[in-house]
Amino acid sequence: MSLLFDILSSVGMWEAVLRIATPLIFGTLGVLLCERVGVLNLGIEGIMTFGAMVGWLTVYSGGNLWLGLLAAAAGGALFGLLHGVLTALLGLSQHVTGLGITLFASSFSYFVFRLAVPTASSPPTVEPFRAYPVPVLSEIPFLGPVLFNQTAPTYLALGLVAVLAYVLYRTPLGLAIRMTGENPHAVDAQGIDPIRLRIGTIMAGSALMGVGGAFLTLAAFNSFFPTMVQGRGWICVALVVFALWQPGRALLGALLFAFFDAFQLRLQTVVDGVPYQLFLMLPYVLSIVALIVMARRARVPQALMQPYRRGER
Amino acid sequence: MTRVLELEHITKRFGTVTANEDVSLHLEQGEIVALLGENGAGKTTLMSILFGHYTADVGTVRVNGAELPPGKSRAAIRAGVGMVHQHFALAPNLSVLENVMTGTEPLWKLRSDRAAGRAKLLELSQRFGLAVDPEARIADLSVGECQRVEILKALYNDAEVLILDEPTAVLTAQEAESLFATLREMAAKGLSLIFISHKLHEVMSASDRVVVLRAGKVVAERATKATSKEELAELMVGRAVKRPERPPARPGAVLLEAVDVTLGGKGGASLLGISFKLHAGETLGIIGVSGNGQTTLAGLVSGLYPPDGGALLVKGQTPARHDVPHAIAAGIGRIPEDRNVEGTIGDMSTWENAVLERIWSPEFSSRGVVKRAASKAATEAILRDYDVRGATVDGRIRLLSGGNMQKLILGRVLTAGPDILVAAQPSRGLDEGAIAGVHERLLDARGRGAGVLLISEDLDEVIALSDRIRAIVGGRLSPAIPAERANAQLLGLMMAGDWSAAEQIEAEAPPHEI
Amino acid sequence: MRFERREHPSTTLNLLAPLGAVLAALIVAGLLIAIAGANVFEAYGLILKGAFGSRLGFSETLTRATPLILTGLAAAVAFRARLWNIGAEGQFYVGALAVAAFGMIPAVAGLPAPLAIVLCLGVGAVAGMILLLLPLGLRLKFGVDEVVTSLLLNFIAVLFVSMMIEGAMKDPLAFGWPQSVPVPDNAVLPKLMARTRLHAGLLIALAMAVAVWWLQARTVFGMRARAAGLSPRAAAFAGVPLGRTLVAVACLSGGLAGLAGAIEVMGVKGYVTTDLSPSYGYSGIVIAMLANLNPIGVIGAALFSAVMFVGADSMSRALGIPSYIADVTVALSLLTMLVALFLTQYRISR
Amino acid sequence: APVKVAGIHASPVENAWNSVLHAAMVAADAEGAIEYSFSEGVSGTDYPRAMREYAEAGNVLIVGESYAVEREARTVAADYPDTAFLMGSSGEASGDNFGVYGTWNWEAAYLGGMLAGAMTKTGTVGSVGAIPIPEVNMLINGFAAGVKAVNPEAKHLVSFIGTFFDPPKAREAGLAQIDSGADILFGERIGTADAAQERGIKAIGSLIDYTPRYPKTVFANALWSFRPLLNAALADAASGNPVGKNYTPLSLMKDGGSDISYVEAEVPAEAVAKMLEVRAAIMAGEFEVPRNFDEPA
Ligand SMILES: Nc1ncnc2c1ncn2[C@@H]1O[C@H](COP(=O)(O)OP(=O)(O)OP(=O)(O)O)[C@@H](O)[C@H]1O
Ligand SMILES: Nc1ncnc2c1ncn2[C@@H]1O[C@H](COP(=O)(O)OP(=O)(O)OP(=O)(O)O)[C@@H](O)[C@H]1O
Ligand SMILES: [Mg+2]
Ligand SMILES: [Mg+2]
Repeated sequence: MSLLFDILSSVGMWEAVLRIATPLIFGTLGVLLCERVGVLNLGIEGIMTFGAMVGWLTVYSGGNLWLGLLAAAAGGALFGLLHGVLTALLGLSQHVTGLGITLFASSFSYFVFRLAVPTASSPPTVEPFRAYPVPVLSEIPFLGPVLFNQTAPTYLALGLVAVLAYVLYRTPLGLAIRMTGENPHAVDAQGIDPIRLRIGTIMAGSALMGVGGAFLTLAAFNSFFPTMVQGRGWICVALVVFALWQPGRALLGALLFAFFDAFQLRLQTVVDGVPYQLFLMLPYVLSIVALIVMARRARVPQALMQPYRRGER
Repeated sequence: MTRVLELEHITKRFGTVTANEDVSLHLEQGEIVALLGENGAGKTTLMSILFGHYTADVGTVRVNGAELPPGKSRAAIRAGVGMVHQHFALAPNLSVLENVMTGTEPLWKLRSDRAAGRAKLLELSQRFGLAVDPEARIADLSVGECQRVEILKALYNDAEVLILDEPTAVLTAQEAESLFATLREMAAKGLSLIFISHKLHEVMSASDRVVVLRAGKVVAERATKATSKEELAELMVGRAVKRPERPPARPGAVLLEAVDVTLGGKGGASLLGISFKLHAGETLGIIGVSGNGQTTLAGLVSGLYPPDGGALLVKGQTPARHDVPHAIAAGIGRIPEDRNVEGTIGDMSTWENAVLERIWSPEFSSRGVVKRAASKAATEAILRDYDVRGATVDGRIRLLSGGNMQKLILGRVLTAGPDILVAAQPSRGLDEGAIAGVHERLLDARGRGAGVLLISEDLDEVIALSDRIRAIVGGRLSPAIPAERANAQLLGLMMAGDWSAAEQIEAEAPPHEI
Repeated sequence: MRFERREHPSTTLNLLAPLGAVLAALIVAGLLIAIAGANVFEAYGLILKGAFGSRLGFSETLTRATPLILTGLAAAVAFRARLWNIGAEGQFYVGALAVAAFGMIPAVAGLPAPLAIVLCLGVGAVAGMILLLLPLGLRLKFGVDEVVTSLLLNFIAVLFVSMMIEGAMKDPLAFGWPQSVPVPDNAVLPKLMARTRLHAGLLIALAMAVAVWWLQARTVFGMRARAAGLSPRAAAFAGVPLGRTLVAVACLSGGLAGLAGAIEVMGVKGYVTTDLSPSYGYSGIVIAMLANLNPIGVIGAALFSAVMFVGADSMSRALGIPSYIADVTVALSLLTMLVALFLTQYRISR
Repeated sequence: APVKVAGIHASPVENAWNSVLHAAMVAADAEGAIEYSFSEGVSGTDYPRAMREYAEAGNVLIVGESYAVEREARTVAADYPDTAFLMGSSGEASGDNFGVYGTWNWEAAYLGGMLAGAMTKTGTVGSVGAIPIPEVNMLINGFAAGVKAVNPEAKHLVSFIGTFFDPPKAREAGLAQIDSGADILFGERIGTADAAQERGIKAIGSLIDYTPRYPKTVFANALWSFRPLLNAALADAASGNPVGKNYTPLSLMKDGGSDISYVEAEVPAEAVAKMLEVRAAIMAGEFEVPRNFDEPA
């Protein structure tokens, strides 16, 4: 019991929660945007990989860190454009296109990385984002170091939650996005082209995914290597359902998931005789449990996965 | 008079089909024009071109003298054209206000002005008598209310020309009545309207002028005062149409009997203890305002849901199992309320749609293997015998028009020779010619001794086809009255839940045993 | 720009479009190869040579196509009924694991080989079924979206496999490396070609494709499953028992994916590890779509994907360019093929 | 002419273990001793094919790791008797052409443990490992034994990240151990030292020299070298001797296959002295570091 207390009362644990959550927040917001406009984006795993690679490569070849994030966003948006053209314009199956993009984006990233960094004994590094203690606030006991001693992209992620919620619920653009996810015919009838809106929104969402990936190479770690995204993208897809497609809950979901991840890592160091795989399973199992609890309340965007082709009945 | 709208020489082809051919049409300010035509005549296509949803191959659209750029809905909206689509274009999970406001502000505006939007919406709703709650979720509204939202949406965009594509197809008579009252009021306030309808009485009562489209071409234009239902029907179909007469009934044994059935509505209204009997060789009409249990009643008899309480006896017996195959095997034929959603599977072939509900019968399968040749032959026969046009045995059924789809459904049901026929809204959305055909088939079935349970919101249809009529109100059935005694006023009372007159009629002249 | 559906796609187009797709993919891949500093045309030649040019290449292509056919079928069957099974990867693993576990029963090793093989295949299939019935159950009972649950179960399944092969099922003779005890010799699938990895699983996969085609195209079950997928309400109105049909579809789909795992472990590897599948489950989904969900088409799509991978992989070794080019080429050709298929079904108009 | 040598890496060549092989072969290639080509990130399913393809392409020696494919790798070797194989393996050599080697730098880990045990202030140290396979276990156990040898009271935390290459995960595991009180980390896996660096504590690396990458953080490394193994196998292949033997002894400290490196300035002198004493004893064959393949508790 006191062990649990030790873990839960340590600043490091809670700091880790926020850090582990950051890429998930970016990714989840990205998926959320795509799904709000009616498109499932299983390309996330690959897009995050590409973001991680491009962001890192930019910094490695001399760009500054923010330029790296920007490059990751642009790279993500590019794959978003591809996904958008295939799913929103051509109306191809969203599952398959997404998986195809994941396959393509990840192997393409590895290929480019290998060309750019032909051979290295240990992964080459860049100087990553360092924790930036917010003046004054970071001195609050406990909460200070947890919340206000993070890297800049973490603050960005938290800020984005609010921005996205505002955009979705308070601006005409957000309304049009939500409407498109519910009924693209309706936006079309109001004179907005749902296909262009979809493509644009998917690009924005994918840009966020790219930034989420870049967090891994520019803040959480300082080098790129193949397979580093390790299923984080898929988790984001689950988190969006858990979040009932709402940005605020997406934050909550990402934090919860990160909490279990940070917790299991620490539990492992103190609990013996339990296969470590059980700990690793914990977040996935809990996600499924959460989905069951949430299912009844979920209001799935009605046009999710429904292709819209103008003039087709 | 000022000419607000002018369509000139519009031609539109889809592949080999010519949907519109050299169509010209105009609209004066404050005028109501009815656009009439058979299913597939090209009405929706024409309006979609006007609204910039489709681009015409040839021809121009002018609003207030200025030519609209083709294919831009936005431009049409700016020019003051509003359209209420045949199928609602609403988002069920969003509020009324959100549905109305979408696309009305510049997309990149930093803040949506909801307060101003709400004020404008409420003002419009008051001015035109279209009451709505701006915060209500669309999913919680009735079809009539959705219709209102659709119109408000157009008005919110400052529409001066309003186009309504089959606005009454899903409305009850009362709702349609009040809609047209509103439309006339709007016209009086200077709005100009075009509406599409298959219902001639609506056209006659609400329009100033009628334009008739046949096979994509304008075949006639009449001032409403100078024409008649009969003439319009003939212009539309190209020949004189007459609905068939109902010969006297020769009722036989009781085929179907509901004894105090209760059934919790599956997404619709519940049934709260209904009882009725259906005899061989008669038609029992069930009228009512939608949402009072019609769908649940049809589902009950169709075998979709078993009763929660009470019993449903088929030929005096409770079926071994209450499910669809047993219902069909027991001789129940089912014409569903919504042919697109329940009646057919758009992306399956015609033959699959024709045999799916009886695929278990030895006629169409043995040991789990489909008898394809036999199934296709049977479908071929239906296409021939029921004059289903535009269909091929292997083609996707989605391509059929509503009327032809309905003929196929009638065919698959009637070739099985059912003793009991449940027909829910059998002629909804069909044109005059198609309706006449459906009615004929229903009367034929009755004539050869089947009992027909006709559930319909179309009073004319119920009066024309039924021997006895009941109303369904809040999940309960009214007493039955003989069709001869029915008139609009009496039926209106019955549907409103005032059954005193009906009880009296039933008491003084029991139409054979009830 | 607008797309109009072609009601009668032309045969020439049906033949030309896939060719165009491969061409497009090869051009893009060629660009990358050129950037990597290799001769593009030499590379193309080497892809062909790698996939068909030798006994080794030929047998390897077929060996790789085998599990892909099965996972492709698993996805095709499910997607036809709009059961979004993204969990073939997990089902593949539990199928494989179940075979290894079954093989640990002492009595199994004493069975005659044909019986042992049939039993093992059955056990693998059943394990796959169970893993898909779980998300289906959640959907039917609680309305939980199976895309997400079946996806999450992939991770749980692989971790479970990892736990078993480091725990109860760990091979004591494997020098501590986490792998399961090997399947008994009598359950190993016979080889089709000596000194290659090609095994009888290919024949099973081909037979399954034909069987699934027959089931879908000719039987009442197939018709009902498709109806249930295309329009649940209309299917229910026509008396299709939706729940039961979906359960049967899930059994078939999960069973095929489980079978893929069983066959891979019985034919190629002999024991279970956590890298038994290079994403066969996920690739199956793409393959099913390339085949337009047609079971016979799945064979072609799986072969295509295998040729691309084995050929490009071999080419990368021969030219010394990063081996990731193989996955890039496969992914590219899958994407271009999707577009090509679209163009056979739609025409572009104003 | 240089002999053709192929490397088949199951992980990307950045993975420390593979990088040791890779670097040795790249260097040999640069010297003109061999003509090196390689594949990386080769999954277990593709591994036997890669072996066969390289064999058919006329490589004289194929270097790699058969841990995950022990059986099949031997089958392949039997099918290509004219090609020599040198595989990282926990098993025995097989036939004339299938040689094996192990990564036995556990003695160096023991020495590192001695330093850590002397230096810890909290009395808690930690190890982050991949998967509890014998060679990883041996290393971590070696480290733990070294710690205990000088500091019997010390607490030793162990985490496995469940995979061979996921630096951020190793980093998180390291941070978790620091939160549990560890002030020196033994990074069997890359990423561990990142945690130490971030929290300003010390770390020990394994296989390669991490000190340049983490100056001020990594003060010692349990090094391993592949060149002796490669040279021996090449020599055998060239002279026609069978390669089918166990080359592991060349990994031992006394044969120059492994060693400890440390940063003089960062380690207390008396700790170094004690450690060097033991090192000398190992070199002289007077002391044997216990070899324990069991999963560390
Ligand atoms: N999207 C489309 N693609 C191809 N053909 C179409 C399309 N829309 C309409 N058509 C063709 O245009 C013709 C006219 O269709 P339209 O929908 O305008 O008829 P309508 O008069 O509105 O019929 P209804 O009264 O049944 O609604 C149809 O016969 C059809 O062949
Ligand atoms: N994609 C399409 N391609 C070709 N023709 C089409 C297409 N979609 C519809 N049609 C044709 O359009 C015409 C009208 O179709 P519509 O769906 O409007 O039928 P409807 O009679 O209006 O039915 P409803 O009762 O639903 O109003 C039909 O003749 C049909 O064949
Ligand atoms: Mg129409
Ligand atoms: Mg219509």
